Amino acid sequence: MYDYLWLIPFFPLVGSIINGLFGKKIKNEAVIGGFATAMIGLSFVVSASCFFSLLNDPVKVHEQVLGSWMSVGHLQVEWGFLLDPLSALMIMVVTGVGTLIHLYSIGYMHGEEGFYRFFSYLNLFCFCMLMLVLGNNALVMFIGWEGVGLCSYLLIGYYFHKKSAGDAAKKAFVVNRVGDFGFLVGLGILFWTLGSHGVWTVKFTEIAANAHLLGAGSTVVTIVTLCFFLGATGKSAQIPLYTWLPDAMEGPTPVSALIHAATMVTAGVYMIGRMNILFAMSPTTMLIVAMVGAATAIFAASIGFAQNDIKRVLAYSTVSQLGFMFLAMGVGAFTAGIFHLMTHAFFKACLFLGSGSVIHGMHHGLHHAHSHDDPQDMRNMGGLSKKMKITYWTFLISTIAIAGIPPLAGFFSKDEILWWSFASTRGHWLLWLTATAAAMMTAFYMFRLVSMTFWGECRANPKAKDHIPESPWTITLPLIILAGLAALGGFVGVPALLGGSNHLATFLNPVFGHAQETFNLSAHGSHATEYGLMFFSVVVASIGIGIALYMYNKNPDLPGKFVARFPGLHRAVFNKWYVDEIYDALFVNPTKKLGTFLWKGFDVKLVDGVVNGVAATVEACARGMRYTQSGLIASYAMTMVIGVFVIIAYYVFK
Amino acid sequence: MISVNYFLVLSAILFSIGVFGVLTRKNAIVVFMCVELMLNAVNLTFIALSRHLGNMDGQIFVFFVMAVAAAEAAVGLALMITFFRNRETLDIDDANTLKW
Amino acid sequence: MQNLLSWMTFFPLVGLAILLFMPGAKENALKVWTLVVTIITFMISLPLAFDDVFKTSAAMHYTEFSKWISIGDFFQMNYNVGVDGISLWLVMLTTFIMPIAVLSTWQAVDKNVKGFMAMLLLLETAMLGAFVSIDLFLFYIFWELMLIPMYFLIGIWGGKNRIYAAVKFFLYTAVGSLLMLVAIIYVYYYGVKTGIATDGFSIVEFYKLGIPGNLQTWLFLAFAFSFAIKVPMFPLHTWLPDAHTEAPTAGSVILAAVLLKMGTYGYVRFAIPLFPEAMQTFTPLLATLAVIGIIYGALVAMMQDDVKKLVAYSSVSHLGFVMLGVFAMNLQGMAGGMLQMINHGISTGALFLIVGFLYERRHTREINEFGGLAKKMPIFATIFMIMTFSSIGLPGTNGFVGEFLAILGAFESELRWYAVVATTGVIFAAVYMLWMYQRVMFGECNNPKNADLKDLSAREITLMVPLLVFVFWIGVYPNTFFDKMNPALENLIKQVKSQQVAIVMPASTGEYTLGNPRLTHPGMPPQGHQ
Amino acid sequence: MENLVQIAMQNVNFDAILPSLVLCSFGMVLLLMNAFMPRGKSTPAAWFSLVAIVVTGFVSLAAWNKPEFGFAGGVALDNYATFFNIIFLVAAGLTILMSDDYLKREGYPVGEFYTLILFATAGSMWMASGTNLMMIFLGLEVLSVALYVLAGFFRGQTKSNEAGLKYFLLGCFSTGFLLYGIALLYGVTGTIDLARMGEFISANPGAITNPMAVAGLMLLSTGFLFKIAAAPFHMWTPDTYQGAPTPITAFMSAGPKAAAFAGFIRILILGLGGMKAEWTSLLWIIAVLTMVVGNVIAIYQTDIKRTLAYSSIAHAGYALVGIVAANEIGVSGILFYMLAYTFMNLGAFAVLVLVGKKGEENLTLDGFAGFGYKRPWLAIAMVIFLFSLMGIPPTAGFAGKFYIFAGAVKAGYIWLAVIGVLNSAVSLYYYLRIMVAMYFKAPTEEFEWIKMSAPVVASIVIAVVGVLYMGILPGGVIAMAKNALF
Amino acid sequence: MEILFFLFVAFVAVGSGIFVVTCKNPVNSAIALVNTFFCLATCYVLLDAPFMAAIQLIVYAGAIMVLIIFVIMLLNIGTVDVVKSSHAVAGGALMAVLIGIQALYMLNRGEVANLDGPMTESALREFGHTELLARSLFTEFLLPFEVTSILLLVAIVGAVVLAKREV
Repeated sequence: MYDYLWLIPFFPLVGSIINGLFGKKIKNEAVIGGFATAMIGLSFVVSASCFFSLLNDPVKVHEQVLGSWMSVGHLQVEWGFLLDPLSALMIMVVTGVGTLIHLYSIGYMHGEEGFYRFFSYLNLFCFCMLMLVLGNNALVMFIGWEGVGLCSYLLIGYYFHKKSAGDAAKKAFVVNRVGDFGFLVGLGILFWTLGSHGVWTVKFTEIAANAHLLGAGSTVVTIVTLCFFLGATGKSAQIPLYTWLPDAMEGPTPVSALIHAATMVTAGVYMIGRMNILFAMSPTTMLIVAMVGAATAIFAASIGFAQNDIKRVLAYSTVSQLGFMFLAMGVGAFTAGIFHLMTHAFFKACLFLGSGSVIHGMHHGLHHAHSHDDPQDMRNMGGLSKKMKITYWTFLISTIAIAGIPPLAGFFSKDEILWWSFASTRGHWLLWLTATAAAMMTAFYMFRLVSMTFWGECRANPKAKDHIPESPWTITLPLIILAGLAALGGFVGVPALLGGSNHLATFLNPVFGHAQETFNLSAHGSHATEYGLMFFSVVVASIGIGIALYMYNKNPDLPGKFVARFPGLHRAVFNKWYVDEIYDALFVNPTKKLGTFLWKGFDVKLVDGVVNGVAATVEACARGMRYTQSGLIASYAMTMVIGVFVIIAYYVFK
Repeated sequence: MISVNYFLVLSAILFSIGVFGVLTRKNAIVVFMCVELMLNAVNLTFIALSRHLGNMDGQIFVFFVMAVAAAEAAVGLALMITFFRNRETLDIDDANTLKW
Repeated sequence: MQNLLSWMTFFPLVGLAILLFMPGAKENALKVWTLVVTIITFMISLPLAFDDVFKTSAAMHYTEFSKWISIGDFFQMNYNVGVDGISLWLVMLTTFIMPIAVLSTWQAVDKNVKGFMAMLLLLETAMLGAFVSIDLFLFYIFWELMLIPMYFLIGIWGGKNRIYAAVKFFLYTAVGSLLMLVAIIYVYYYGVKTGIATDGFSIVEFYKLGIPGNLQTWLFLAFAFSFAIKVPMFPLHTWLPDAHTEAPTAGSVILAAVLLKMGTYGYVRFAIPLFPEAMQTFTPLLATLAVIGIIYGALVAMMQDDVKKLVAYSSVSHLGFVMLGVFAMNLQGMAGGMLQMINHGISTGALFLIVGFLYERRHTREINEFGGLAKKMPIFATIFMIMTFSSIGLPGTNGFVGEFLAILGAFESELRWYAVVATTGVIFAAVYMLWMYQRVMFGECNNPKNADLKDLSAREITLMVPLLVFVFWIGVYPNTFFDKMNPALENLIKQVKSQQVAIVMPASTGEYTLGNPRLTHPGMPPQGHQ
Repeated sequence: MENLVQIAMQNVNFDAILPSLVLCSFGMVLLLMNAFMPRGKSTPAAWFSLVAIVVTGFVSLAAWNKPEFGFAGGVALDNYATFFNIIFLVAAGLTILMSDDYLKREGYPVGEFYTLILFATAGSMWMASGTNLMMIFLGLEVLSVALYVLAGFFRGQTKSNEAGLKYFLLGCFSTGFLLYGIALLYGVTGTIDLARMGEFISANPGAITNPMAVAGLMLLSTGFLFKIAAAPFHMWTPDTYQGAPTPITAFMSAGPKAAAFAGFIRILILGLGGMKAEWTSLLWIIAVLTMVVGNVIAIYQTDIKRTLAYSSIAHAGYALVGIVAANEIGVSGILFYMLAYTFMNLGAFAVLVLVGKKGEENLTLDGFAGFGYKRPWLAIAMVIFLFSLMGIPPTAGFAGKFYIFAGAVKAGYIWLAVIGVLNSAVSLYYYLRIMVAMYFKAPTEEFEWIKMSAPVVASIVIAVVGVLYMGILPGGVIAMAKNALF
Repeated sequence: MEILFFLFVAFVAVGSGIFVVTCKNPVNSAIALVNTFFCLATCYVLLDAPFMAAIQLIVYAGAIMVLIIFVIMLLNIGTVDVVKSSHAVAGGALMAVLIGIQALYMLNRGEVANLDGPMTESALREFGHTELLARSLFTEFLLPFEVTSILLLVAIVGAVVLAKREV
């Protein structure tokens, strides 16, 4: 079975190429969309069979090498795939969610110009993402790593005629590139430091096997892992590189669901999971990862409070949830991190798709009313629960899941993270506190979102009100499936405490177990504590929900009062704490100024000035010397005589 | 016999007088005459050295220098005549259409 | 084929001779003929690419030797050509890019077509000659000869400011190469004096000279200066934007694809192996300049209003990577640098073609004049996009492999701090290229002049396709190139290292920090983890 | 009395002066011929002198590797002299080819023109083959007097008059210094024979520091530096070159300059080899000064003839580098370079002959605008000459410069070589400017382009072939130049 | 006695030399120049070179100077004021003086070779100056003598070509 591993990325690649080259000719949306979906679906089938083979296979690590990629001296890079529990889980998530979203897109993108282009990109994205997770060495992973960035760029810029889309696409790629810079530097340092011990490799298995050569806790490991972490922050939208993700919502909604919620943005988490041994070796990095994760979680959540764009709220929510995952990775709860990655993929994809469905409906309605209101603005929504029943219910399930209410998926994964952040050997109660606060905020803004969208009175344009339909089955079917997963997905990782056997942890143990054992990464504490924390988190989430319900359902004028009370705070939150502006002032504008200076000041004035100056000097000399040629015989004779005099004076008198 | 040095000094003086003339006179013919003065100064040097060395080469050289001078005079004066025909002047400072 | 290299090198000249007697008015015939000649030249060169001898042998192959100017002990210059793994791909690149360049002129050149084609053919001979020469003197002749056609290409068929650009190009490059000439002569006499080099200017013999260190310094400076201008390295790069901006499309393509490689090739082939000690001394300086070039080129490119100038400045940046890789002096870096040369030839060449397409349609290159073209020209947009990402160095395209290896090589060598700084270049590359792409292709198509732009014609697509193929070929399977490059490079590195002063390695402490020099003994016992 | 004749005849060896003898004979026959030809018909004279050149060429070549000496050691027809003879003949031949049409166009179809060229060439030959100061001096004077006349040949043209007059007065003036130098050297060494002079100096090392000897050397050098137009004795050159008839400018820049080098090198190496330290250090400075002055001032010129005049100053500077090197390669480099320069410069002037029209207003840079499109073949030839003058391979100019700088490098004068190449870099600018005008600019106004004439075209073709041959396959010529060293 | 005579001649020569370069009227200059030539001829006699003295008078004073005066008269430029600006004169004077000083210094420090050539007192007495000269001229310097003829021919042709009016 494992011999067909290569088929997993291959199918979407084929889909992408065929749609890209011939899609324009095909034109028929059903064929295009169906083909693309079939391709990723096939991929899912292969993935599933691989996954289930692996489940029952005592050998948990399988590699498939297609051939050499680069072979330069002791750098040997192969086109190789690695199937281990971690990547098996990831390909399931990617192809599974991917298939659903492809299906969803057929309905959602109906009638869009460049339909074929969209599916080509989407397939390409899946290909890249699968390369990322399946690559058996850092470079193949990097192909995927940058490839998903490219696809993200393409898909965000899908509506390229909109300037904001173009800007967002560029921003996404460039910010990702900052992360890639870290990745490359980390890889470079890793390569030569390992190489200086005689192990020249970029393969994950070999890196893991030889990581001890670097020495646990050594500076170099810290530097390497920090560099990789920089890469992760770029891709996974962590502080300080998260700013691109909210802007990325310029892309079509399925894209937001697939790329900017379920898969690509989790690549950073996956990467840390892949290199867990290296991270485990550096407590410093781990601490930084955890701190960044926690900070991102709470920071992004805070911004989520005041956004009115439905997708932006979800985007900040994603950032925040990613923060949770990093927190998990940082405290050594690798399994929990991956667990949350998976559950998040389900409920966040569902949420995004749900919001897409809402937008689709709103758009339909507003279009009917010839209104130019923003179909994504929650202030124009409300009361949609009656109009879009399936959407509403799936959305609600996912919201409860993300809020962390048992027994939905989000509860289990988030709770495990909270537990580890409190009790892990690398944890700290402050981390726990921050995360818990973030969890509460999550519950709050998510229910604010639900409340503003689905409950209460419809605030949409009266003409549009009655023309907001439920979406077609291609849209609702994925919603239902994802909502189901969001509801039930948590049961793969029910902790022992609650009577579960945590299948996921067992499954992933071959990947993380070694590092966790070697560096003693574990969470210890009394059952009482664990129960207490679990209970506390549920209570906290409920409080968050309660406040949201109170503010937005019971007393709809309360938020307005609140804003009036703290206008400065609101403005700051509303404007995302002015981070984009600060970045512009700190990095973007100075760079532009520097560029302009270097060009106009340095290049043109100084360098060319010197060059032309030399020429001008020679020319000035020429002009001056030319006038020695006066045309007068006497002066010529004089020159000769002076010449003779000087020569003789020098040679005879010397 | 008079020491050769006297003659050499005399010729040096005459030579520099000739140089002076070339540098300061404006009339082409006078300039040419000054050149002749220089040549004659050199001739004196030759003959004096020839006498001193007891070697005829110097005198032969003077013989040829005279021939050269004659040839130059012929050509030079012809040039001056053509110049004068075109310009109505022999002032060398007027020969300045070609410059820079 | 017997004398393959000579045939290849001088076939364009034969074509040129025939071209000169063709009627100047039949422009299409002239173009077709030139195309045929360049394609045949490419065909002639093809056996090189398929010859597996390069995979195993680092020596020169296809060598031809005949005495050219040989006057006993007095002077000896030989016609001495050959190809090894280092020059192989550059030769191939040249023969490959030429038909494309010719094809690109189909509609762009309407003035004095005959002259244009003649210059292209002359240029091809000069470039090929320079790459295959393994006699320093012969190399110099071809090296200088290259200036002539390029000068005319820029000067006659160039843009508004062409005279300034052409003269600047010529003077800049000539100043450097003239100084090199003095150094070449010196090296020759050194060889003669010591009796080591007995075979004229043969570089194979010059490699063995072992010139004393302080002498090397000066000679290296002369060589390095000349090559640095050609590369062009910061701060000697200012001729490049001017030359590129003013040159006609075909000229820019060739300039970017091949001519700039002469500089880097010169380092690899001449400056470094001839003067290994001096190279060691100057590595920090040159690496610094390379890194500055990377960042500087990118920053300046970012702010350009003219697409072509932007691409030109991006060359400064790209070639910085090449230089960094080369100065890393290890196989990864060298191979990366060499590959990056080819990549740059393909990607930047393609970008210049793309700019040319735009210019042919709109007669402007101002970024502000464009916008929203993606809708009008979807095929163009796609190709442009691919080339943009190839230039950015997206993995899977050619740009990545070269850049990555160059950086990796630098990481492996003493230049790791430079590598860190250089790596930021990948960020800036994305910034300026994508910004440009966005401004040209994205957004609303507001400018009415852009309203009826036509998408690429079949001819234009035809000439882009080979480039696209190589973008992905090199990106996915660069081993085709490495296999034949590596033996020669390994040999070169070994030879250079053996002539350099051995670095005294500090005792290993087990703790590896960034500052430590690279430790090369692979057999070190693994350290137990704590 | 018979005794004297016998003694006289012992010294006579006609073989040693055969080329110049043949040339003078032809010249005198031509003189007679001119007397009987109708006035205003110079074409037969041109062809006759061309025959003279060709015949003399064969005679000269026949003397290759068969050195002849005679006239009490006064002349030596060694390979050195023969090589230079060839240069003179090439220069004269090309000049004659390009002259006929030109003379007619300018209204001076005078047969004596060719006579004077033949005699001037003969004078050059004596300079090259003379081995005592007297022969060299007389050769110089024959040459100079002929050139004074030729420079001022267009007696109705003010410019030509002025050129002749300036050249004449300054030439005489420099002759004074030259003679004074010879006199002093004579006084110090007691001889005017170069070989004996050399022996004397090596036998009496005190002579090297003798102020009289040093002053003699310097004054003598002054005279020759004037002839080769080295700074600061170059001032006459631009004016004279600009004013003189174009073919004569061409001739002056090649033949007489080579002749001056021939004599100068022979004197310095054969006669004053013992004072090498002095003259190399002098010529080092002079070479640098000459190159700089020539190249820098040329940048600011708009008249092409004048530009080429300055360029010829600069080229004299390059050649001086070879003398400074004073080794085999440097000196044979000069020989090579002189031949190369003859081809390229005469070629360039031949093109100018076809560009200019009566009165030569057309010789400005603007006059060249669009030349490349009006006369493509001619322009290509011009481009080849210009690249050769720049020293860009594969042209003769490059090979020549290469040998000269190689000589300098070999002799250890690295800095001189560096200054030399930097100067050539400067020179690129003004040569390029001519090309800029030719190709990169549209014609400003319509000129009446002169009809091509076969002889001029022939001279251009010969020059192109020469330039390319010596550029691509310089081996044969440089081998000859090497064998030509005495 | 001889030395006094020489000094007198030298004084006259220098004096008339100065006159040559300072006279405003070219004719006067020319006559002063002839005077200088006479003095030089006298010097030649003092140097046992009577034949040279004779030619000096015949060729220089006789032929060349007559030619010059003839041209001056022909062109009728006798009265043209040809005085340069004073600083040009000063500059010329300075350079001339400097050159003169150099020459004197060089002569003072320099050493003339001390050789015994064929022109000894006895040889002069036996053959006479003219015969010695002739021996040298027609043996060793035969070729230069012939070359001189070409030189003069060139000069004649040149002068004719230049000076005639029509083509």
